[in-house]
Amino acid sequence: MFSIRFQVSAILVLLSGLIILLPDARQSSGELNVPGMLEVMNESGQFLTVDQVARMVVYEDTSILLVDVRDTEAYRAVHIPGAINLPVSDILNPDWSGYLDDPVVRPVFYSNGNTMAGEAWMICTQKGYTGSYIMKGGMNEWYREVMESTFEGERITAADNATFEVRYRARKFFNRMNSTPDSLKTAFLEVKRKKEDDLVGGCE
Amino acid sequence: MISIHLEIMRRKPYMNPYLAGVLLGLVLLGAMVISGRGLGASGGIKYCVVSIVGAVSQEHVAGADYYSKYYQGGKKPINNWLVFQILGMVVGGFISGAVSGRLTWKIEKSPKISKPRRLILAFLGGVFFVYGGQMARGCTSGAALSGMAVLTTAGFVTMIAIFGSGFLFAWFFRKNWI
Amino acid sequence: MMKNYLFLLLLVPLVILIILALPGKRSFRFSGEAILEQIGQNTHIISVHKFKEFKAGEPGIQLVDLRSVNEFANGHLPEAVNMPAESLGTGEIYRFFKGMESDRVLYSGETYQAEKYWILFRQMGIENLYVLETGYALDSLIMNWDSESSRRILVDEDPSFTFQPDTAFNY
Amino acid sequence: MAPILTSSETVQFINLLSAFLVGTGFGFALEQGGFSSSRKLAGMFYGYDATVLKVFFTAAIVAMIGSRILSSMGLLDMDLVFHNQYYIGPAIVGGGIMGVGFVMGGFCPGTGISAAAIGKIDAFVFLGGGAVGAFLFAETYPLIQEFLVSGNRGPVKLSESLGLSDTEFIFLVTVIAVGMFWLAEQTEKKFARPDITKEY
Repeated sequence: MFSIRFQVSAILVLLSGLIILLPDARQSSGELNVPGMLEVMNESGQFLTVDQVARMVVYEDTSILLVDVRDTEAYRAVHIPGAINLPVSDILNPDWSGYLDDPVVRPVFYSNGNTMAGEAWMICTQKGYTGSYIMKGGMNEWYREVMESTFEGERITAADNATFEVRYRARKFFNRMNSTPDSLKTAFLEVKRKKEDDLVGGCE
Repeated sequence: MISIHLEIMRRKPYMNPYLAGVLLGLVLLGAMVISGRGLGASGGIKYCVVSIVGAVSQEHVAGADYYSKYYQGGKKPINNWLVFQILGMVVGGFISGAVSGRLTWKIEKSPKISKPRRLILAFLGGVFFVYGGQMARGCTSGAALSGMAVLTTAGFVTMIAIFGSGFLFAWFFRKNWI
Repeated sequence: MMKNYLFLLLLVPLVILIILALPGKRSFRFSGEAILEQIGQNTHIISVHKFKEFKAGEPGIQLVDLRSVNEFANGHLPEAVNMPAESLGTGEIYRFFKGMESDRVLYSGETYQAEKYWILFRQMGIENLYVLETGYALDSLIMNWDSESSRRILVDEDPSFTFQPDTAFNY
Repeated sequence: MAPILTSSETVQFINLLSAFLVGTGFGFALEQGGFSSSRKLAGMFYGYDATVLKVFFTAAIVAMIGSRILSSMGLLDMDLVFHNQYYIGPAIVGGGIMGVGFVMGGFCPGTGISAAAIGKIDAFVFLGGGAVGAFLFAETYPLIQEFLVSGNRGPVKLSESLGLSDTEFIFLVTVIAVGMFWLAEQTEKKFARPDITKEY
C-alpha cells in the first residue's frame, strides 16, 4: 500500500490544485451577489432626507457617521459638522473598512448631489458593508432646505415648528463649524485607521 | 517522582511526521479562525522577561523606551495572548508526553560530548535564537510558520534565512550532534 | 490499511465542501475596485449633446429606460426600450443585453438612479454601457428632446451653493 | 465570520483562554511530531532526520489551503488575520542569527517549550538562555533601533510579488514541498543514523 508520505502529498497537491478553481476570497467573503444587490437597490430605506440628517447632527446622534465622499478640497471648503472625508475614489481602501463596516454606527454618504454618494453606496453595499444610507439630494439639497428655507404662511403647525427649530440650530452649527480656520478643520480630516490598530499577532 | 512512575508506561513511537504536520496545520488554522493570529513562542518569552524586569526595577522600565511601551496605559505584559499560549504549550506538551510515555528528566546529547558542554551550547543557542527572533519579529513559529501560512514574504524570507544559516553553520557544530 | 481508508474518507467531505462553495459565487466579473477605477475615468456618464453626436455616428445606439412600465408608457425618450428596474432578475439582465451589439445608454428618473444600475451591470461584465445625464428634469427633457441639444442640463454634482463664512453669526 | 475574537472587542479572560487552548494544541502537536528531541531536530542539518522539514511544510500548507477554503466560503476574513510586516534587513539578519542558535541549541523556542514540558533539562537551559537573549535584546534595543525599523515593505505577500494568484502560489509551494519530502526521505536513507533516530 502507499506510504503516508505519498498519501499526504497526494491529498495536499490535489487540494491545492482544486482551490485554484475556487473564486477569489476577497471577492466573495460577505459580498452581495446579483439577486442580493437587486433586492437592496429597490429598497427605499437607503435614503435619509436632509431634515433627518439635520436632526441627527443637532442631537449628536452617535448611531450614524456622516461620510463626505467629495474630494478633499470640497470637504475643506464646506462640510456638514461631524462628517469625515473619504473621497469616493478611495472608498475601498482597507484602512476605512473599520468605519464602513461598523455594525453599530451606520455610514451616511453625501456629496453635492446624489451621484457620487450613490456610487459610494453601491460599491460599499456590494462589498458587504450593508446598512449604509445616502443623504438624498446631497449638499445642494442641504442648502436649499436647511440653510436657506424660510417659513411662509399664516399659522405654523407644531410639526413645522419642530422642523424649523432643528433647521435653525443645524444652520448655526453648520456656520460656526465651517467658519473655523482651515488649520482647525484639517484636524477632522485626519481620519484614524480604525482596523489596523486591532491587528496584533506574531511575536511582537 | 512522577517521571519515574510514568516511566513504566509503554513508550509509544512519535507520530508520523506528515500526520503531525497536518495536526499542527489544523492547530494553526484554528488559531487563525479563533483569534486572527498565528502561533508564536519567542514573543511569550519576551513578555515574561519584560514582566520580570518590571517587577525587579520600575525605574529601569520607565527609563527605557523598549520596556515602557509594554506598560503603556496600565497594561500588564504578563496578561498577554502569547504568554498564555506558551502556558498552554507546556500543558499540551506534558499531556502528549504523558500519553506517549515520554516523561523523563534527562539531558539529551550525543554520547561524544560532556553534559556541561551540551548545556552551555543549549544556553548559548537560546540566547542567539531569541535575540534573532526578536530582531526578525518572530521565531520559527511566529514569523516563519505563521507567516508562510498567510503567504507573507517575511515568512518565507525568515524561513530561508533560518535554515540557510543553519546549514551553513552546521559544519562547525557537527561534533556536538553526530 | 485502515489509515488509507481514513484518509480517503477525510478527502470526500473536503471535495464536497469545495464543490458546494463553487456555484453562485461567480456572479460578478469585476470587483468593486475595478469599477471604482472605471468611475474615476469619468467617461461613462454622457451628456445629451454627446449622445446625439454618438447617435449621428452610430445609429444603432440603444437607449434603455429603467423606469417602471407605467412611467415609460406616460412618456419616454425616442426609440428607448423599457427595462423596468424594479422587477429584474439575473437571467433577465443577461438575456436583455445578449445579442445587442451596439452601445447601450441607460437612463432613469435621475442620473444617479441609472448610474447605480450601470455599476451593477458593469460588475456583471456587460460591456459598451453608458449613462445618460438627465439631471433632475427627465420630463422636460422628454418634452423638449429635439431642441434640448444645446442647453446644458443641470448636473447633479455641480454645487449650487456658495458658503459665506462672514454671515456666520448673523442669525 | 471568523476570526471570532478580535482583540479590541473581546473580554480579556476569553481571549486569554483561547490563547491557552491554542497553545495546548500547539504544544501537543509539536511533542507528538517528535520536536521535543533536540537530536531529532538537529538531524535536519546533518541529513539523518528531516522531521522538521516534513512537519513544518505540511503544517504551513495545510494552514494555507484551509484558510483559503474557509475564506472562499466566506467563513474567514483574511483581511483580519495578522500578516507579518516585512523588514528586509532585520528578517534576513535575525533569521541568520536564529539559524546559528538552532544548530547550537538544537531547539527553537516553540520546540524548546514542548521539550521542557516533558522534562528535558537541556530544554530548560535553552529557555533560560532565551530569556537572557530577550533581556539582551531589550538592553541593546537603543543601539540597533534604527536597523530594526529599516527596509520596511509592509505586510507584503510573496504571491503578489511573484505576480501569481494566491491559489497558484499555494499550488506551487505544495508541489515544491512534495518534491522536498521525496528528496528528504532519500537523504534520510543516505545519512541514516539509526542510533539517534530510534526512540528517545
